[in-house]
Amino acid sequence: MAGPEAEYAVELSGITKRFPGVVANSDIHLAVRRGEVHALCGENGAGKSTLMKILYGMQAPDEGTIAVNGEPVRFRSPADAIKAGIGMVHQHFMLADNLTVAENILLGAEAVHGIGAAARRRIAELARTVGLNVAPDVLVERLGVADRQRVEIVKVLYRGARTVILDEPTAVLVPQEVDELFSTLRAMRAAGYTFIFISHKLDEVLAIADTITVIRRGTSVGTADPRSVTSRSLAEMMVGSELPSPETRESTVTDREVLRVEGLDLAGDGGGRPLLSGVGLVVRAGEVLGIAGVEGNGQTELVETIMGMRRAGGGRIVLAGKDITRAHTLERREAGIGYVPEDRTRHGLLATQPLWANRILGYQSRRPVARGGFLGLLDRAAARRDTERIVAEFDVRTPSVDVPAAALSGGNQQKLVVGRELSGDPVLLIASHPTRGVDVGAQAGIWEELRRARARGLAVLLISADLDELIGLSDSIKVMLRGRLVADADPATVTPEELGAAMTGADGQAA
Amino acid sequence: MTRLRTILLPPALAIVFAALLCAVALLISGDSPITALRVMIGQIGEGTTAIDIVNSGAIYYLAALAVAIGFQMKLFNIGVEGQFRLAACAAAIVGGALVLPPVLHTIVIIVVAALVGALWAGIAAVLKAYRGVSEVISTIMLNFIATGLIAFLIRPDSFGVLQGNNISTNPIEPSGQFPGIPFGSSGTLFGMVFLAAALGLGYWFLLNHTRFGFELKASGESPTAATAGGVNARRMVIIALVLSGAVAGLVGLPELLGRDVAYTLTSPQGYGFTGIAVALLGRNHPFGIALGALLWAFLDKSALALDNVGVPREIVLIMQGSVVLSVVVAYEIVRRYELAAEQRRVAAQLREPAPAPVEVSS
Amino acid sequence: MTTTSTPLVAPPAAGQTRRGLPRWIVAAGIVAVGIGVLTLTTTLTGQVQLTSRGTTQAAVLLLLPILLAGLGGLWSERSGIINIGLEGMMILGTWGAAWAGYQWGPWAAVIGGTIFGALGGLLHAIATVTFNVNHIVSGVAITLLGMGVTKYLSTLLFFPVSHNPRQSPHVEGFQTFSVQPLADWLAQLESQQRVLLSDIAGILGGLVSGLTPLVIVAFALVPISYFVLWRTRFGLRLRSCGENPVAAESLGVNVFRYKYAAVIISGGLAGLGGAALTLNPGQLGYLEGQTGGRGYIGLAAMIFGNWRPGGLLAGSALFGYVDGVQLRAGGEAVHALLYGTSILALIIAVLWVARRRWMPALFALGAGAVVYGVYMVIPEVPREFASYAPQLVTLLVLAVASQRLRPPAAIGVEYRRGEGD
Amino acid sequence: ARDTGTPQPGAAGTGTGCERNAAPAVAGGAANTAAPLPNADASGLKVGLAFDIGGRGDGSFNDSAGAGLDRAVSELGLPKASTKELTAAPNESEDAAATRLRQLVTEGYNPIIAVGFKYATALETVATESPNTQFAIVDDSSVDLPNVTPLVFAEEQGSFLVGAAAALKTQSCKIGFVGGVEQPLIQKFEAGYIQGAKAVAPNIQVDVDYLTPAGDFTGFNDPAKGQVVTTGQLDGGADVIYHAAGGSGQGVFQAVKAAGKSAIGVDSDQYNIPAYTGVRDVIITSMLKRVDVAVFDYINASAAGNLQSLPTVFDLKVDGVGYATTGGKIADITADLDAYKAAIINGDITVQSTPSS
Ligand SMILES: Nc1ncnc2c1ncn2[C@@H]1O[C@H](COP(=O)(O)OP(=O)(O)OP(=O)(O)O)[C@@H](O)[C@H]1O
Ligand SMILES: Nc1ncnc2c1ncn2[C@@H]1O[C@H](COP(=O)(O)OP(=O)(O)OP(=O)(O)O)[C@@H](O)[C@H]1O
Ligand SMILES: [Mg+2]
Ligand SMILES: [Mg+2]
Repeated sequence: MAGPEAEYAVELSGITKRFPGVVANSDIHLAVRRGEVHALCGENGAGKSTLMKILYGMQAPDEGTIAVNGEPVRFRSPADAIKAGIGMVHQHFMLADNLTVAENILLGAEAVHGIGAAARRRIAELARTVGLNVAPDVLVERLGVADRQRVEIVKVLYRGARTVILDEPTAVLVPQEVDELFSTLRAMRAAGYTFIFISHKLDEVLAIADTITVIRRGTSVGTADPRSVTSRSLAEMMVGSELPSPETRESTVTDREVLRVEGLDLAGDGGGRPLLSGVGLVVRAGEVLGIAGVEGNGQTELVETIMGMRRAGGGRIVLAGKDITRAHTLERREAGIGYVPEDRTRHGLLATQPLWANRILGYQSRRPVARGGFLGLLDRAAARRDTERIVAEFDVRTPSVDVPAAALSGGNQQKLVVGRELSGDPVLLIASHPTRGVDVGAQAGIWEELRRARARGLAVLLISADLDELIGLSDSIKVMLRGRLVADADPATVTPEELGAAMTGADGQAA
Repeated sequence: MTRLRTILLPPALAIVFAALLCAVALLISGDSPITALRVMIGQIGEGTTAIDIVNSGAIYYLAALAVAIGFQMKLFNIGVEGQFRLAACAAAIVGGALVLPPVLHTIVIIVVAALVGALWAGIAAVLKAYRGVSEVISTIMLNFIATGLIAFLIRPDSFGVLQGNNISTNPIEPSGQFPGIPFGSSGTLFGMVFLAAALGLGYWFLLNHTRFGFELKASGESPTAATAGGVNARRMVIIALVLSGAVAGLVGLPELLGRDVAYTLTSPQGYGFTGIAVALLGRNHPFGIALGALLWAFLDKSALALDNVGVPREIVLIMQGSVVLSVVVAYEIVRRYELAAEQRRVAAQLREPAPAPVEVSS
Repeated sequence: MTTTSTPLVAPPAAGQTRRGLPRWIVAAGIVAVGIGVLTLTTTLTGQVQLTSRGTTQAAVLLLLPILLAGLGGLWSERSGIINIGLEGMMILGTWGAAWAGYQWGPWAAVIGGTIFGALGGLLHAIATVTFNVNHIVSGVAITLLGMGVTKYLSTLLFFPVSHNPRQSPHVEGFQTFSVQPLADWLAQLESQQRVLLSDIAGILGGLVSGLTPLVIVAFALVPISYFVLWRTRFGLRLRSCGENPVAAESLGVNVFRYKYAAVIISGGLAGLGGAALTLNPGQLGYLEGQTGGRGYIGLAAMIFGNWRPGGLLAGSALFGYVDGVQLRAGGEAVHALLYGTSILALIIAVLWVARRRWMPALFALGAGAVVYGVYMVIPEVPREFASYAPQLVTLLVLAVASQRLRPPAAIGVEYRRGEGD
Repeated sequence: ARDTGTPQPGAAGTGTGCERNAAPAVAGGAANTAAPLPNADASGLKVGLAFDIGGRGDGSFNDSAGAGLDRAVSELGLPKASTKELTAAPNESEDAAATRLRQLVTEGYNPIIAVGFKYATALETVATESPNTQFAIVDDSSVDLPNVTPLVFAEEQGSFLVGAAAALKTQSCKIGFVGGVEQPLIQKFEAGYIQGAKAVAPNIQVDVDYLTPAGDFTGFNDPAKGQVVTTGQLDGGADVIYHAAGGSGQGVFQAVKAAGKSAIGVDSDQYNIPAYTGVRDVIITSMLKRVDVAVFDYINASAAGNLQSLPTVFDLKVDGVGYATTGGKIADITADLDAYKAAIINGDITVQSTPSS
């Protein structure tokens, strides 16, 4: 990959990209030096992903130019960008579940080393460098998030990319995994790779970046030197407001039990390892119980079992004194459970339906959005009104409540879901990663709402991969590993590192 | 205004395009497209054609409604064909055997038809919900099996009666028939046309104003989100298919109760497949389906008129196929065009105030 | 930080593969069980037609168009495009084959059918890939167009020669041949009336005699499709478009091109299925309506086979076989098949029990008992139902075996370039 | 399997097991058919013809009806321009059939001939509306109106004769019948065929199969099924196969040709159909259903204003049904067949129109 030694690996200037109704990028400038880790910061919807997709040839800019190694280029498709030595790890995994690891990596790059033994050798080599420890014939659907992330990176490297775009690669990783990733990045930087790194976690940005470019509302507002800025000033640059913190103030925990789970078991698919075994916990009114765990250790299943989306193999679930183990999801919701799912697009929203219709989801049998009765009449006017209330109270940025949910940015979608789930006075809120992928401003808003509801006596079961958030919001924390609750932690004293160690079983417990 | 244009422009474009295509085909085979067009338009005023179009339209409407109910949930009920035929046959047998006072007799026949249709679809529903059998396969198979079952039912030693070279069920007494509205020499409008319209209205209301409709659409749009929202996916599959089958069961009734009075070997077939095309043409919308059904019926009758003047009537099939295809293509083209227009508009708006990027550096 | 501890289970070996036997052993097992059940049924019911050479030959003849249409469905759906228009493409294929075959002989018919089917596929690709038309809409429209266009063309081109607007002039088919001396040896073995041996000889004998090149081509296309789709770069890219087109695009795969290729090949295969209908022994050429819904059956066979070539072969073989039995030997043989089906249900129940899946086991057992009950109660299956025995058996097998079907993940999904996230 | 397809000893020997009765002795030998009406002048008529599905060129009864019309044009002075032919579409509803008939009425055609029993209901409606127009309907006698003339055939009588021919020709004493769709009309063919065969050889075996049950009309259009069914019958030892399966018949002929056995065609003289040239050497005879005769006679009677002269059934006596001899394959047995024919005409033999089983 020897090219003329220009100072900048890539240089984007005057990039403008318009979507119907929005200008995603407007006259953006970005210059990335060879061999640096260049961070890109900005609130949700600022236009980071769009800019990167343009650099990667997935979208064509309306205006502006791109130069790679000082040479002006025009990318018509990712194939062109790949040829120019650019690789991208996307914000959302770009993996085909039903193809094997090797197939996912080889796809589109069959010409590099063929599809035979040579290719496998090369994959094995690269897998070692990024710490990917799975057989190449395994279907990707069987991998956990961290491994998927690694497969994504191997994919990029396999194509011989020298400039690698990482769009929010750490959103789903625990601190240890982030550290591992960073050491890989540093080693590769030393070997001459260039990285463009996007993250909402500003301390991470400060830890890894050599240069930071900040984007606000689609334009680049400037660059910052990570050695001289603090995360606070960086956040202010991004959103023009103060950096929030998830600290809980005084405890509001009461002794009234809201949720009691006893000995919950859940069998694995096709008779595999049990997904949950003997899980027991209690959440009281006014309490936030945090569950820490690396993804794939049963948190999702725990939540879905409590919600009735999966049928427990054994054990009991009691809500406010009432046994709901056999109840349907809707009955559980009617009994007062609110649910912020981990994946809002899969479990929280109807993408093509307007916001007000999304307000009805999960509440289709209850006032104010439904009149009930034999026919189960809905009250569309009331649904619209209540959606407007949520939009106002939770600061959902939308032109109206009639736009489809898909038209909202991720953060705004999340605010809508949280607002909906806090409607109708729930007694228990199950919140999975409530601020994942949400920018700092929106994050603060969601935290504030959670605290307020807690003060009113709401019990919260919180699952989060963001350990600062978990520690900051929870009144107590349990650690989940391979379908069991293996440890308790006190949020007042525990550090993210300790928690991370317990989550991976690296604190001496694990085999 | 834009909205109206987005809705009406595509079908208009499509019909023009399909007509052009057919004109070319006609020219190749040496016929005059002008004559064809004149005959097609002219037929409406002749004989019973206008009424026949509405009557057939009502039948297609029912079939398309049945298909659309499934589509709302992304369920593809190819089985409307078998459901309607079996239901019509069973309803004719029951209706012909019963002696009941007028209105009651008719109601019993309608209920039987709906039940049989629902039952037949219910087999596919149960297999889908409990055994994971794709409804596409099961309904295809059930269509064939329904044919066998009908043949069995109307055997002269079962419920059939020999009528010359035909086999027929016992005719339904006038008390069981659904009275139509006679228009003298222009024909008789089936009474069931109004029932079909009422069902369309019911479908629209159910879909947009009730919990059931909401859950149906939600399951169709995102089964995962629906489940998380407390919708019982398995139950919805069953209800949607059974309901679709019940409506399908009514498809044969306008003719049975309004004209034919008995089910015979030569009773019409193929309405189920027409229903699929019409539902898609009408974008599963109750009003759109109505227009689609009328258009389809109009084209169908055109085949007769064209044959009468010696123009090859295969043109009608080509026209139907190309209308279906070009309507959807036209919607896409118009969508893209408006997207581009919107983008230009936004760009123009933004160029005026020209926001200066803030330079911040630290 | 306190640790409440429950002993930890050993970590799962990362990336352990799903336990189970290699696929080919499973396939061989299924075939063995099938033959075993048939032999048993033949022996116990005396219905010799169940395992005769003629029945196998008939099955081959009947499954051919279904298999080819199913392969067409496979190619298209693996790339993410639903193809309900197979019937229409098949109709185009019958016409194209007759038209070319009438003028230039059977091989030209094969090519003509393929090309005409591929044209239908091209139309489907234009509609679904370029214009994002709902795949089902386009499929339905293509079936209508197929019927209309062939009628139109027949009147225009065949009528002057055949004096029949619904039929082509006589199209010369392929000469049939047998694999000798194997065929004769098997025939001899079959006639020795030995339990099991004669049955197997009958079944195999049908597979090696009365063949046409088209049969060879069609059967060869099964492993070829497998090889191309699963073992080559082209196939990998094509399948990736059906699993996650956005990911494929992000890796520089030209999704449009692959989808186009897949759907055109799909149409070609369906057209070849049409050619099989025109050229099979027993056909004189094109006859309006001769596809009789076989395109839809092909689609069903493909779903039955879980979107895999081997499964598809099994699905169409099951269909062709039962159809052959009912056509050749009628209601009594179908009656005997009921008996075989109940044995099969019992075997499936045992398999479920071995996997400790009680509900499906119970279901299979129940279904088996019902079928056996029917077998005992009625002396013969009425002709009306016997005619649809293939459909009944397919439905029954699906209901009892209840496989977990896995369609390509992005099937039927509209795909627009550059709009993924 | 333990059966190899070759006829097994004991089942039916080669000819030896087949005991044949002598042909009935009838005075006069060959049958004397009814005297035809003299040709009338039809130049003043406007004749409309509504075909069943398939229309002209179907090589079957539509074609035959067309031939009747053509003969009227050439022999009765009916101007070609005063005739009109319309054709039904598959799966159409009753109102389409009615519309077709009405179109003819509106344009002043009189008489109007509907081909196929599927027109019965529509015809009843239209004929009631237009009492001044004369109608005829082929294959149906259920419409009881003064202005409707049924043109029905004794298919069972013709089938009797070809059944007798099959029994006379079989070597294995086993013959086959392949019906397209199991419906009453086709069952008439079956009934006559079996009766005719048994009349010749009482212990003959007749293998009867239908391709599809009633209501599934694909059976008339599926040569692949016709081939498989026929091969099954041939493998079972049958050596003469009679089909009444419409377009599926080509599959029957192909199978018979591949096995080197004999076949019997239906409706028209299928030996002469262009599409069947390649297989015609196996067609020993065809059961003729003279729709052309009926149509011609009807037009002739209309022109003469003497509809009463038409027979209630077109049977052997009026040459409404018969058998073909083209190809000369049954030259040796025509004497026997004619004896049976005479016996039927005399009333010595009554042919059943429904299968006895
Ligand atoms: N395909 C698209 N169609 C329409 N609008 C789009 C599209 N892609 C992006 N946008 C809009 O462009 C803007 C920028 O989106 P982008 O994804 O680049 O933001 P981002 O900075 O990556 O945000 P986040 O931090 O949440 O990932 C948003 O307002 C978004 O709604
Ligand atoms: N087809 C589309 N039409 C309209 N808007 C779209 C479309 N596709 C994507 N978008 C918008 O583009 C934006 C970028 O999508 P993306 O999923 O990256 O959002 P995001 O803000 O980055 O959310 P998250 O942080 O959860 O990933 C979103 O705001 C989404 O609403
Ligand atoms: Mg982004
Ligand atoms: Mg038989």
